[in-house]
Amino acid sequence: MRWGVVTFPGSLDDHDALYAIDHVLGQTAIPLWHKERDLHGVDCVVLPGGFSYGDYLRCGALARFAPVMESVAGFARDGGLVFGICNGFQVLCEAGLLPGVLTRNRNLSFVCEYVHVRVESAATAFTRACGPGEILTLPIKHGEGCYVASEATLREIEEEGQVLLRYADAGGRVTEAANPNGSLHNIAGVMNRQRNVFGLMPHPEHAVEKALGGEDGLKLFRSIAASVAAGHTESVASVAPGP
Amino acid sequence: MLAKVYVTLKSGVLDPAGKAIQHSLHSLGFERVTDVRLGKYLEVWLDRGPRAEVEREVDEMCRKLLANGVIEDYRFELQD
Amino acid sequence: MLAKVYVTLKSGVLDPAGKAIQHSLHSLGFERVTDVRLGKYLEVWLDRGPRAEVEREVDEMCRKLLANGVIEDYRFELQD
Amino acid sequence: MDEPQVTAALAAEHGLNEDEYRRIVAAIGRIPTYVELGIFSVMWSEHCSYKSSRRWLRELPTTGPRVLQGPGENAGAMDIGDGLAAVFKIESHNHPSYVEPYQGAATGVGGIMRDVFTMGARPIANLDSLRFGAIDHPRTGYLVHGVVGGIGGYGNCIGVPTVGGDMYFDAGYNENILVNAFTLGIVRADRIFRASATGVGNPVIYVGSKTGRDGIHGASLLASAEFGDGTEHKRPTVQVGDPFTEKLLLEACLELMERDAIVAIQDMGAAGLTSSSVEMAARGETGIRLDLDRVPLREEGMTPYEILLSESQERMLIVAKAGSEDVVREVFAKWDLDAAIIGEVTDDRMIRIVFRGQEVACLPLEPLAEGAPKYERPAAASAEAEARQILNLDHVALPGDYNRALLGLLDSPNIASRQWVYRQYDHLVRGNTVVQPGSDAAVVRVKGTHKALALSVDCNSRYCLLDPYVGAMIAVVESARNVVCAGAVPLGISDCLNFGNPEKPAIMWQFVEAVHGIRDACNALGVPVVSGNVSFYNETEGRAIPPTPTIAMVGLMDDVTRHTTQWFKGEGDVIVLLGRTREELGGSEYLAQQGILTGTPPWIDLQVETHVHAVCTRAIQDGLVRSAHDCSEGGLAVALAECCLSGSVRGELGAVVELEGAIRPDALLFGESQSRIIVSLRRQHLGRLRELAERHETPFTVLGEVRGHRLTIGSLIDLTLKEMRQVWETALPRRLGAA
Ligand SMILES: Nc1ncnc2c1ncn2[C@@H]1O[C@H](COP(=O)(O)OP(=O)(O)O)[C@@H](O)[C@H]1O
Ligand SMILES: [Mg+2]
Repeated sequence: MRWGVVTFPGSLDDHDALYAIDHVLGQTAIPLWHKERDLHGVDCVVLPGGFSYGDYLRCGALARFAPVMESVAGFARDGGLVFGICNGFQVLCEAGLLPGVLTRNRNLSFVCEYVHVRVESAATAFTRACGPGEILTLPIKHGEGCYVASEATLREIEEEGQVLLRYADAGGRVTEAANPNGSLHNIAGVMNRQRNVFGLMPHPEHAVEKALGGEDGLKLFRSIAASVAAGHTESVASVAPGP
Repeated sequence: MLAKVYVTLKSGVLDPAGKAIQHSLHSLGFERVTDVRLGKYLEVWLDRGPRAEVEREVDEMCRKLLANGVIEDYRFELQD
Repeated sequence: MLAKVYVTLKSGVLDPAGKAIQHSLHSLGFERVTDVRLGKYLEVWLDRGPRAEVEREVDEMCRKLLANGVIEDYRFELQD
Repeated sequence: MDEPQVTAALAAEHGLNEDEYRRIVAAIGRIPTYVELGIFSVMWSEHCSYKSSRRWLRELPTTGPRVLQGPGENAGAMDIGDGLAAVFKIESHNHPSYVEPYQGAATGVGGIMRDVFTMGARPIANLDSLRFGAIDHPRTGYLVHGVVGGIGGYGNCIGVPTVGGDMYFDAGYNENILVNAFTLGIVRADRIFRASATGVGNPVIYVGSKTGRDGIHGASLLASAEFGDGTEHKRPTVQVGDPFTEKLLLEACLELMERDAIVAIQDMGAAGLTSSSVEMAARGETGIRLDLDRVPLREEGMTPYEILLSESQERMLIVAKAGSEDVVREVFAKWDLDAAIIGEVTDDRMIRIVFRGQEVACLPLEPLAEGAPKYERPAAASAEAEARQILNLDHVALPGDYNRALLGLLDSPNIASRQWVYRQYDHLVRGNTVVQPGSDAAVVRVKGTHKALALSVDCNSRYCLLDPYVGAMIAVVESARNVVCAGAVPLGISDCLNFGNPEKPAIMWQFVEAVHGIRDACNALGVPVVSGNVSFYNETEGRAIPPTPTIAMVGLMDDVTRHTTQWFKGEGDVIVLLGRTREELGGSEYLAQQGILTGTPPWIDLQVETHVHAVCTRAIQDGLVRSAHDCSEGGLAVALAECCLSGSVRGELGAVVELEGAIRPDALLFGESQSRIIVSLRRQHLGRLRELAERHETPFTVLGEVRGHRLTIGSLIDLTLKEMRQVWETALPRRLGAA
């Protein structure tokens, strides 16, 4: 399969995503430049971590207007897989491709540390290589990762099973203490209603080698690869397209 | 022309920064403070143009970019 | 009482955020925009008190905490 | 333009004394114009000219088989094999960080990164070395939050991991904090870019942010004069950092460097356009002509004086190959950055500045650069310096409760866990951080090779105050010991010499002693100094900071899989001490906690030190040891506690230890004798380690074993890891509040 990793001005973990995909996963990953609309026929678009446009005004707010985002939005509408990591997650929320918004961490400071997240559903294009309820250890590094959404939206995404990752303790208990940024419902990652766009605050691309903080992140990349191999549409088709 | 844009958090949306400021104000001895909300204040300078048209434009800027409708409200004043 | 506090960068102090916002507004087609400055807007709610005294307090809050005198100016309005 | 009349008095306001002013007039044969005076004042400032330090810096060892670029360029460069070079430098941003902690620290980080990527190197790691006043001083909390926030704010946003640093609190820094920032970059050894303007007629191109009135006389003047009542009006517009623009500048510069379009490139740092153009022309033995009307400006009505002296951030000056102007424009346009041709290289060894068609400055390069004043200032130890060394241990009572004493040390802001600081820094981006903050040295791998680099920055200024010569030596060997404990071989250092007012003999004496200490330690270890920075005038109302010669050490390891960390790895492992513990308490954190600040710092024998390094390095390379930790502040007891606690995420391992020694028990536990490393290893390797130690005449003591969830040291100490961790991990948050 072919992966595309977008580089916005201020993207930082784009190299790391490319490295994880080609060096570790052993698949083809091509960089996508923010000024270009051509997605070069990739099977999955990765929006990487970083500080796109300096994260000025609001994280992800300025990046969402980059030319490439028009194509990404169309790609998503047609059922293409879109994977937003950290800043990429923020961009997807600002662009309205994912529900909710990411706000300043509850403790107001940037946090770089390893956390545990619980896989809420393994029956998706992004988590099929994980076990249901599996605990992944992944690093976070962000100042604005507090997930916020309206009551109605929260209810909907919970009912629709769109919450894929939740901050938890090593034993899988979802507690306040295990919540590093104050996210509502300990939400660490959500998917859209059509189940083809996924964003998360932790950095799977920084957990792909034993020597550097473990390999749990690979499971998410492998899930996507497997879904594409299996023609992921089957996991999309299962729900009627939403509004 | 100058558009003064005020972006505030919707009521009900938590404001940890505001809370932290309130807390510091108390520890500085400003007992009177009961609540603090932190918002943004933008000054957008514009080339002159028909008022109505410019107002429409500024409103569009706010909706598209300056405020995030999920958690923020906005309001603005246009000056010559 | 409500104090509306406006904190802005001193003129001449670089405003990277304002610059980036202006750049985006242009690429969104808002040609009219010539400059953008990003500041803070705070709503400080207070228990009633003699106006003069409260004004003095708010001014002190601004100097001590709300504005960074080295790079920022402030201004406020007090409402009942 | 109506400009002030240039007089000796005006020169004095510019920090030039009468004699210097006379030399200027003599050198150019006339009274300088106002603009020219401005140029001289920054070029002859302590910060740019090193006029008080040069003569001494020449004594430092700066050569060696691996040195590709020593001091004198934007940064130093060393050969690490595989056709690659490590480019690194440390720099101070002390005064700006005291004036505005967040922006001061942020722009300090931005500045040092530019120094490294102008050499063509991709920055892969940052370190920050911080000195604050007493932690309970009213301003300290505000400064710590601002500085750490600024370092994170800039480093995190530009995507270079901050992998380590150090931090001390000492009343000696109450009115004058230190913020020293270090950057390491990697470049192909045959692709190192330098900053000498050659090729008459080549275009001089300005790239990056527009020029505003930021920081006029900032670094140059502020960093060349004491703080005091006068400072208020001297205070320039504070420079605000824009890490986003710097990220674009970084990518654009590295991309352009692939295009064979550049002759020379230099960051516009202190004294901006002036020093960058003068230094480039001087190095190239050419000349430069600048047309200020073409400089991209941010503000209305800026004068030539302001344009030349502005210290606006995120700007670079490039000398391009004639004909490649369009390549430069194209690359910078791709990254949405300004690129303007503002002048050209000439052959007249002059710097000529044109504004509105008029030549507003026309100066020979020689007196500006090489010809700048050089002083051998009087140096003499003060009476206090000698008084400080007097300490009679007989008057120091032994602690009643050693557990309490150890908990007290673990609670010290100078010893407690630094997690409060480094969790605010992205230390993972770019995916090379093999050993993260929390061990003696950080380890970053070099992609495309099996190699890795170990980094540590150190300086115990309490030692330096008691004896600047020994203190500086210890700074060098401790930083070396830290990288050795990680499994690396010391490669080279960058030094940041933070001192008071050099016009005072007592301060100059501290400086000279410290330089000699660094010189002797580097010679003994065979480690060159490839870059550095001098920061004088760290004084407020006449009170100088403790001498602080900060050492940033870079170590090289050939096989990244052979690295080691400081925490214990397995139940049943044997704990061994390499090196000897003496009855030394002078300068220790232990005595400082009792308010005793006199004495002599620990004794240091460079021969012994190198032997200990040899044993540890070999043991790690042969896979004998599973952990190695340097003994520093707090002595053996604290080091053992750190071996138990610092591996938090990686499980909890206690230790049972016996200590013999015919010395005071408090010295045994808390003394800070140098050249000591605690290692832990599987029992079956004990014999081989002992032989190794004997072969290198290194004292070798089996201390005990890794076991349980308590730290037990003879009959003196018995604490659970839980109670130690509680103190050690909360000491900073408790005092500084939420990050
Ligand atoms: N200002 C800082 N920024 C980042 N990391 C820091 C800072 N200060 C200390 N650290 C990290 O905390 C750990 C302990 O620091 P330190 O006590 O100086 O170690 P040592 O005494 O072995 O040199 C090291 O990994 C160091 O890199
Ligand atoms: Mg240290």
